[in-house]
Amino acid sequence: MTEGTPRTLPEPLLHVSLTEQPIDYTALTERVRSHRAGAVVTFLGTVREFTAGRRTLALDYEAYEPMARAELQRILAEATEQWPLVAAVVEHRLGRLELGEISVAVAVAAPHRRDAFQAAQYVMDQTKRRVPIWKRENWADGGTEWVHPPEGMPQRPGDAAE
Amino acid sequence: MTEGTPRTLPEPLLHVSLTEQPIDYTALTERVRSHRAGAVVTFLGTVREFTAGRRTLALDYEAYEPMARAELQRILAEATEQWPLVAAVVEHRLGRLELGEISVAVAVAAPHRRDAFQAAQYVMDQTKRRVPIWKRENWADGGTEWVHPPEGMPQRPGDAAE
Amino acid sequence: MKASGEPGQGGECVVRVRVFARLRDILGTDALDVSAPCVSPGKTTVGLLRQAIGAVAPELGSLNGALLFAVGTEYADDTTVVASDDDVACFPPVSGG
Amino acid sequence: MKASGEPGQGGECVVRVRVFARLRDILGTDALDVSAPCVSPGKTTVGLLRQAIGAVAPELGSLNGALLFAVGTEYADDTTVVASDDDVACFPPVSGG
Repeated sequence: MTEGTPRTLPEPLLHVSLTEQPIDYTALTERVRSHRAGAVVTFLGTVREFTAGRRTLALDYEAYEPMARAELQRILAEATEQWPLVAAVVEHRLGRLELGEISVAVAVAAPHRRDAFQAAQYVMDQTKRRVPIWKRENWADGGTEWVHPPEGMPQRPGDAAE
Repeated sequence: MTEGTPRTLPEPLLHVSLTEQPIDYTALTERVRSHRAGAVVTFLGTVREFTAGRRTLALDYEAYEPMARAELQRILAEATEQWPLVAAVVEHRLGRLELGEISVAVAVAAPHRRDAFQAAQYVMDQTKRRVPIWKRENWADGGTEWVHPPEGMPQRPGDAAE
Repeated sequence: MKASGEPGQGGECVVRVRVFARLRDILGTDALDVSAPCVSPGKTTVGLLRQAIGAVAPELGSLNGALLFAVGTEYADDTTVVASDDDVACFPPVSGG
Repeated sequence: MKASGEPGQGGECVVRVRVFARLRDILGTDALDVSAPCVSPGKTTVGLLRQAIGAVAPELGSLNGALLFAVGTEYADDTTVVASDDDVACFPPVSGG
């Protein structure tokens, strides 16, 4: 937390969404902007063409939706406990995504930039670690493959702090 | 740098601008998006209403323009040397800014999110530390005041690394 | 109630478990009724469900030990007690983002 | 050439210095011609310019020691040698962002 910021901010605005439609990150960013915030950090996860040298055509995302929403809400609440935030929102896309499309967007507003950066990173790290969403690769060289973290990665949420 | 990313990326796209017009951060973000990037981080600095309990009406930004552009270019080049980036852009607004308006925008795209976050933070930290731009507060309770870092802050660029 | 993880009451509980992603593809269904020993009337544990799934689907191999469970919308561990009518989900390590 | 920071050649160099922000407000101008001792023909140093500005504008007080200098579009320190026709700028600590 940045020193000198009183924890007397009004309750931060939080928002979670799962959607099959393209994510409008400008609308999401506008939602967190405020006269009380000096810093806004927006993160976009996008579908990358190459992973370890292998070419992707598209990704399919699937979620356990009620739990994914609940877990995203908990992650935002944790972020607001750790950093003084004005607003924090996260949207995750589901279904078929083509190259370059946005799979996840996080926007965080805070009075000071260090808090905004740290909170946005926390939300993304925890989202990838804990939220019950899975992606399946559709490889250019044929075949599909569910992506699961490699052996040796923390597999149970909460096992390891980053 | 994230392990496993070869340093064989094409030359990253870099772009610097100083402008008296409102910053279009969506255009800036679209400029860095790429099939080669899995992560895009956009930072917006916005005019905050309260600073240490005192209310701001507006800010006036002034630059030593040729040097500010050169310094921003150097900062982006340093970022591309430290992290594998696909693109990095920065725009700084000059002139009179009202509450909530965007004074600076940075957008960075990278294959992996940790690199994008770290590079965007580096660009912002160095911009605030080194780029010859100054802001003048127009206080609600009257008077104007140039903002200069408080005593005890590193005043000479390069004196302290963050 | 006896210690969880230890079968009791001589009976079997049947719990409906929703499954996702690669686990759903392997099992060929998005939900299955898992029969596991009761630890008290109408109750079993996540650990016993995991063992029962491994027994009916030996093709899971090492994935079985990596499977995550949720009861309601929260993560559960092997000691979590589960009632037959709880919303239980089981899935491989997550990969969103 | 003599060591920088030590006056030499007996003459004075005049360097045009652009000033910004609070420094411009204090001095009431956006550029001033600063006369400082030469360290070689037509050359002086940033440190000597700083001393000369402090002498003509004692109202700067402790700001003088915090002033930053640039030659061309790069930061310079007190030992940097400056030619009379260099683009020199002088300003308070920056506050962009």
